[in-house]
Amino acid sequence: MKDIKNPIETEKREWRKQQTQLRLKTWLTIFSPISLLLIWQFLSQSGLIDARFFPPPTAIISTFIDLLTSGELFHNINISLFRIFAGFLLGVIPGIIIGLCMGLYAPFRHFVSPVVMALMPIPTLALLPIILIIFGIGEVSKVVTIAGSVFFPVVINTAAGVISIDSIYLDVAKNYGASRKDFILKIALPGSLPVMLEGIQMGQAIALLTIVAAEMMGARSGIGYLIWTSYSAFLLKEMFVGLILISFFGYIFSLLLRWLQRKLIPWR
Amino acid sequence: MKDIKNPIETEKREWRKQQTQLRLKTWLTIFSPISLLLIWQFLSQSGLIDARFFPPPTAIISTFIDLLTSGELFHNINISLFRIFAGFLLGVIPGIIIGLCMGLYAPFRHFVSPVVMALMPIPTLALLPIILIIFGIGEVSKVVTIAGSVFFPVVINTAAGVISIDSIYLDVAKNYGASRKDFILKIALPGSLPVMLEGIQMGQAIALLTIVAAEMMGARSGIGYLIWTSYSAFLLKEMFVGLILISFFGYIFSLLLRWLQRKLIPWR
Amino acid sequence: TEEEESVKVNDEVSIDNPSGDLAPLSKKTTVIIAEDGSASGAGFYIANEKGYFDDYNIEVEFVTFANSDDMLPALASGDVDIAGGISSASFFNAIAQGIDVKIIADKGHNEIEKSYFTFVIGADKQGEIKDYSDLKGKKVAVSTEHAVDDYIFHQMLEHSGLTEEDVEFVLMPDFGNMMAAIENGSIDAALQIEPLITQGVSEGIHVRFGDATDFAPEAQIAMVLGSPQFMKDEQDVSLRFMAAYLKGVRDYNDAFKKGEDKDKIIDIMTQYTALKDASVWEDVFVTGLDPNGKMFIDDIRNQYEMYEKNGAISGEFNFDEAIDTTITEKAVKIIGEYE
Amino acid sequence: MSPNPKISIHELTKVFYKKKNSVTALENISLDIEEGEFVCLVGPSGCGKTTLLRILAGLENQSSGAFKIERSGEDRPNQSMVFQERGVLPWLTVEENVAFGLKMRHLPKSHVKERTNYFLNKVGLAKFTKMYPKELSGGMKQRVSIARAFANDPEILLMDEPFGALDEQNKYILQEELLSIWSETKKTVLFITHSIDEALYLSDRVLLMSAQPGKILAEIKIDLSRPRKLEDIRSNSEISSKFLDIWRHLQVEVQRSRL
Amino acid sequence: MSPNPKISIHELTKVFYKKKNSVTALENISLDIEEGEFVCLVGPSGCGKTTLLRILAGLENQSSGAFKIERSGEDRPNQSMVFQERGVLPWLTVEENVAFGLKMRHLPKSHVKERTNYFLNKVGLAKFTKMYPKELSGGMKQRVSIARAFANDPEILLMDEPFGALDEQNKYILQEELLSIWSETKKTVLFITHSIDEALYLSDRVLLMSAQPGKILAEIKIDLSRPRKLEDIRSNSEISSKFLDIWRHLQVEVQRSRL
Ligand SMILES: Nc1ncnc2c1ncn2[C@@H]1O[C@H](COP(=O)(O)OP(=O)(O)OP(=O)(O)O)[C@@H](O)[C@H]1O
Ligand SMILES: Nc1ncnc2c1ncn2[C@@H]1O[C@H](COP(=O)(O)OP(=O)(O)OP(=O)(O)O)[C@@H](O)[C@H]1O
Ligand SMILES: [Mg+2]
Ligand SMILES: [Mg+2]
Repeated sequence: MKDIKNPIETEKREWRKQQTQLRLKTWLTIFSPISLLLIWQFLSQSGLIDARFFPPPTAIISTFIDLLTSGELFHNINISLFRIFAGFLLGVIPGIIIGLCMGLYAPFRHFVSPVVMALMPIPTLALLPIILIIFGIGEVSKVVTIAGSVFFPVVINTAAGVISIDSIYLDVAKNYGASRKDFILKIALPGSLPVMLEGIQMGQAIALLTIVAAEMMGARSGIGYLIWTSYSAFLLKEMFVGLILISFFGYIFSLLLRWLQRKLIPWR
Repeated sequence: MKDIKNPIETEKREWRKQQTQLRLKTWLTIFSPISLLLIWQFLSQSGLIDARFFPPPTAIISTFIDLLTSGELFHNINISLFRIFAGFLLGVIPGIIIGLCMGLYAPFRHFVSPVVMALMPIPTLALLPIILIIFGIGEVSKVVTIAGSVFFPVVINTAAGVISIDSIYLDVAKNYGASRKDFILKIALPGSLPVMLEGIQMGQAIALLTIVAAEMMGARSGIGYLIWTSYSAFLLKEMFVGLILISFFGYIFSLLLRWLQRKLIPWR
Repeated sequence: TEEEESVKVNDEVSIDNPSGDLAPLSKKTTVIIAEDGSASGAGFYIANEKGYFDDYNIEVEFVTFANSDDMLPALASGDVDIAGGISSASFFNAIAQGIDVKIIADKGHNEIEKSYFTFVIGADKQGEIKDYSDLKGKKVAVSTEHAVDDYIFHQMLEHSGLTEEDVEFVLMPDFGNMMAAIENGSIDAALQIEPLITQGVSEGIHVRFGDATDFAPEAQIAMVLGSPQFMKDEQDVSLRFMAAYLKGVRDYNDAFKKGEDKDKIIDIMTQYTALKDASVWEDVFVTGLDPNGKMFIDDIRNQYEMYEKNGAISGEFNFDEAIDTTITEKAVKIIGEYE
Repeated sequence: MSPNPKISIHELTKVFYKKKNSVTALENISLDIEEGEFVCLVGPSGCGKTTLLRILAGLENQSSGAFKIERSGEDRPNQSMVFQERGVLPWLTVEENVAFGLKMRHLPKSHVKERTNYFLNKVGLAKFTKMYPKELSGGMKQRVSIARAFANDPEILLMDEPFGALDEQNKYILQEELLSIWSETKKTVLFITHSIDEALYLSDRVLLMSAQPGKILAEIKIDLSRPRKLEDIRSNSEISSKFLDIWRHLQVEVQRSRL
Repeated sequence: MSPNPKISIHELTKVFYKKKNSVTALENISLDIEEGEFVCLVGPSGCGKTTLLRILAGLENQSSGAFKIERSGEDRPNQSMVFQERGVLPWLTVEENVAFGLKMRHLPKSHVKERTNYFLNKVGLAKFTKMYPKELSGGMKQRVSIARAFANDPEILLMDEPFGALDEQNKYILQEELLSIWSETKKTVLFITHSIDEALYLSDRVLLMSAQPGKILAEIKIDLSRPRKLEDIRSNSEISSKFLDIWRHLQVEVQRSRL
């Protein structure tokens, strides 16, 4: 038979233990990439991995600083961010509109979905020449490349979101005499928002994955351009700077989207 | 005041009306891609779009038949399917294992997830050189390219799936004295399966999107190879045959996965 | 033909003009040049930096493509006016499909014993591979199939007495990938290009293996291509463009062959290409660029015939129509022969 | 029966037809409900109670027969329904949920505001106006649902087991509140429940339904004075015998539907 | 009280502590339950009933105090819990769910099979063995949960509002079934409910809990003979007064917890 005294003290101690564990986990999260970098540094400097192909992190950082101070990097980042944002918006907005229409009008859905399903698996890389023919070599074609790959997850998730709205909410709307417009604005849009935002999140990830492909044609700047021209010229430090930038922006964007999610669906 | 007689007849008529509508929708689904192809054919033949870049569907089909009868196509399809399957498995299996570990062991999750998050946004295309350095130019590197891009959605969804298991099921397992092994096999694995399968579905889509990139290094065959060499040689009809094949296999794979889903989660 | 004559070209020369020859265009005209970031665009870069285009009131804009095949649709649609490309089946196929692109001037050939585009072997393979015939059973990476790379590869095979079956041809569209593949032993040799050759040598990854001029002394590697509109309808511009380009090429030759003003030229090259290290430029075997824009047309024809023989050409066309050097010749006449 | 009942249902039949297989959910339901009456519908699971309510609410079409809801002549909606717990829209705040019906009718803002606040006060949610449903307990969600229906000021109120998922103590508190609002507004209410105690406590009349196909088996008048107290009901032997009456009826029906 | 009760709880206290803010859920609960007794725990929402059960089930640790479950010496688990509706594992069939506890103990296959079938028959699910929970009604799911707990043959059974979400008719059928299995197996049961009627119908003893912090306020012995019939209970005036007794107690507690 166990017997413990002083209930509040016991729980306080328990709670403190948990707090320590929580803090430990936060430390692990910070420690993990740092330790990885340290191992990389060690392996690269000691020659256990080929430093020509995997330059040590310190060398990459110094290249990063060089590029930064020369101002070149800012220009590349700016232009790529513009392309990503523009492409993202150009993919997301029609995605939401068409997705809502697909969710709301069954005949439209049946008409459009086979086309969407057929186009979805086609790799962006393979579409570059066609995009180039239609949109030329300017900014438009880069933005379209990104938009095209963002579009599919958004349209599919938006339609799925509308369809997945619990039928009881449709009954509520009908019972309280919602007009078509009210139904779309008050039921379909908010009801599909959580699933739609998952699609947008996926679209954001894909936008980043596509930037290198988008900047393979007719570009003179951008992070994707930096990555592949650096690699073509075997400037691996510069290439790694580009990769790290992509990864960094991936992190920033996912934070932004999570913030947006909290703002847009406070009721979750 | 409305007054209708013969209840069963009324409902039968209503039901027949619905059946007709359903059949109409099926027709729409078939009609939509066909009408698109007809429009394309018309535009291309009438010169409203440039037939040099968008050869009419009939020309593509005849090229398709030529390639098919020459046997060349079968070889390309076989090799690509092998790469896709192998890469898919090589991405999915570690994805599930690491995802389960992440879901089950919080410290492991905290250690691994920043690395996963940092690597995820890096485009496959940019990783080709690194894969090449590590895995050479053989089949392995193509399979690894695909595996690498399949891995991320699977690992993230599996971990999310485990975490999202309703805590009441954990209580049930604990209350009935489940051992660690039993817990993993009877609770964690089946409980995370629905979310995990969504990740696998996403992985399948990504595997197809990656085949062109994968077959850009040292390949001499495959659908991806067909697409970009056809394009490089300006043989656009052959390129379109490749694109249509990709789209076709995308459809087949998603059917396969939906079948698998029904088999694996009959309880949904 | 009649049509050509109907285009009025202002080709009066006056020493008072800013260029010392042709009059500047009355309206500022932008010429878009497609590049793949290679050093063979030196003529464009130098002409731009030295103001030769400015003299004619031409403004140039560079756009970069991953490779020269991607440029063809842009060139055909008139999105770009000038491209630097290699001869390839795709180029001839495009022409056969009605994309009327012209080959107009030299943009790269190997200098004897100083090839910028030649074979390298792994640094650790030097003992094993001493002669071309030692490539028997080896893996050799080539960046394209049915293009000049392939052609040079076949010339090498012929020279060494090997057949296609003797050597394993590895298609590797990216030159950077070849470095990685040689380093990890995936391949034994590669048809590599400068400045990656020099870089790889200095990093101990590969070594030069003979010289491409051993077996293909007169191979035409890269060419300046013109869009149909640019060559036909805008001859005022294209003539001036070519004159400026050739001036740039001549400065380049002055620098690398005669050592005149070399620092300035290398400075320009570091600005425009990915190779930012000026000292490495002293070591690279630079691209040969003919100061009069002359090409090895017979060699281009040989290449075409090889692609056709290998079944890579689909459709019919007249080879001679693909080549149009009249503007180049006219420009040389105006600015004078190079000595 | 008065010559002009508020709700009159005449030989209403509902058949669900699916590929050769037809289920008769309701059969020849005839029924009159007076203005201001509180009627409870009790019956075994699956007997068609929800189906009847959904037909009255216009969410489903009857297969034959007819019904009529007498209009008072004022500009008010025919009916409003109180759904089970899930009927509160999760993406609207408490306030927006209660105002939902009024906003759908595009009434002037000030009017919406006023009525919303009035009923929020009535159900004791004035302090929670800006909260989302996820932050509310089950009982509070049902309060929102009830306030929404009453705020809409319909001719009649339809309630489908609104307190089914609540615990007994909370259920009692909400029942009291419901009766208090009802006695103030004098609305006609048709209320579905599984709980005989609830029916006895709330209604003027209990309608007993048979198992599939749903018919009205019997009706029992509850003429206890109002306001009622649970104590009175539990200690009243007449009510006890009515309870057992209904209980036995249902037992028979439940047994029948299980065979 | 016998000198060796089956469950003995001694001054059990549970505090939930979170960053400066501590909630005392249970305070000095002392309690003995005899072998074979059926005890119901009734109290206002949030008074700590679930918390007490979870501590006994080993799912939560007490902050102070102790409890003991007397072992019979045989190889059987200490306790099994019947959770609310969601406690059935959705990815296992009816059969696998019932066998879950036995399989976790790695008992021989034939034994598992036999006990599973026995209890599936007992709760009338023999025809549904291969079905998944999604295909079952709420009542059938609770049957699975009860069969699982009994099949596990534990020293004591802990039940947390197992019938809370069911409609009254189904609830009554399950209560009958539960009593029948209980009278056969003579297990010791600690049963949580919100329903006074349920407590009166099922238990030997009703424990009344106070609102937060949860203490045991009173206990009421129900010495009706078994098997009981609902009719007897409803018409028995002594039981009616016990109902009102408990009702008033709870009213006070509910009011107190709302202030
Ligand atoms: N949309 C539908 N399609 C086919 N059958 C239906 C449909 N809706 C209801 N039914 C059937 O009609 C009958 C009555 O259903 P209803 O939901 O009205 O019962 P209920 O009395 O409300 O039951 P409960 O008390 O369980 O809510 C049931 O047999 C049900 O299976
Ligand atoms: N994990 C926890 N963390 C913090 N507080 C908790 C936790 N679990 C329960 N509580 C608090 O303890 C008190 C008792 O909760 P408990 O769930 O035991 O109540 P209950 O009697 O079962 O209520 P109900 O009848 O609504 O199920 C409540 O005030 C609750 O907020
Ligand atoms: Mg119902
Ligand atoms: Mg509880």
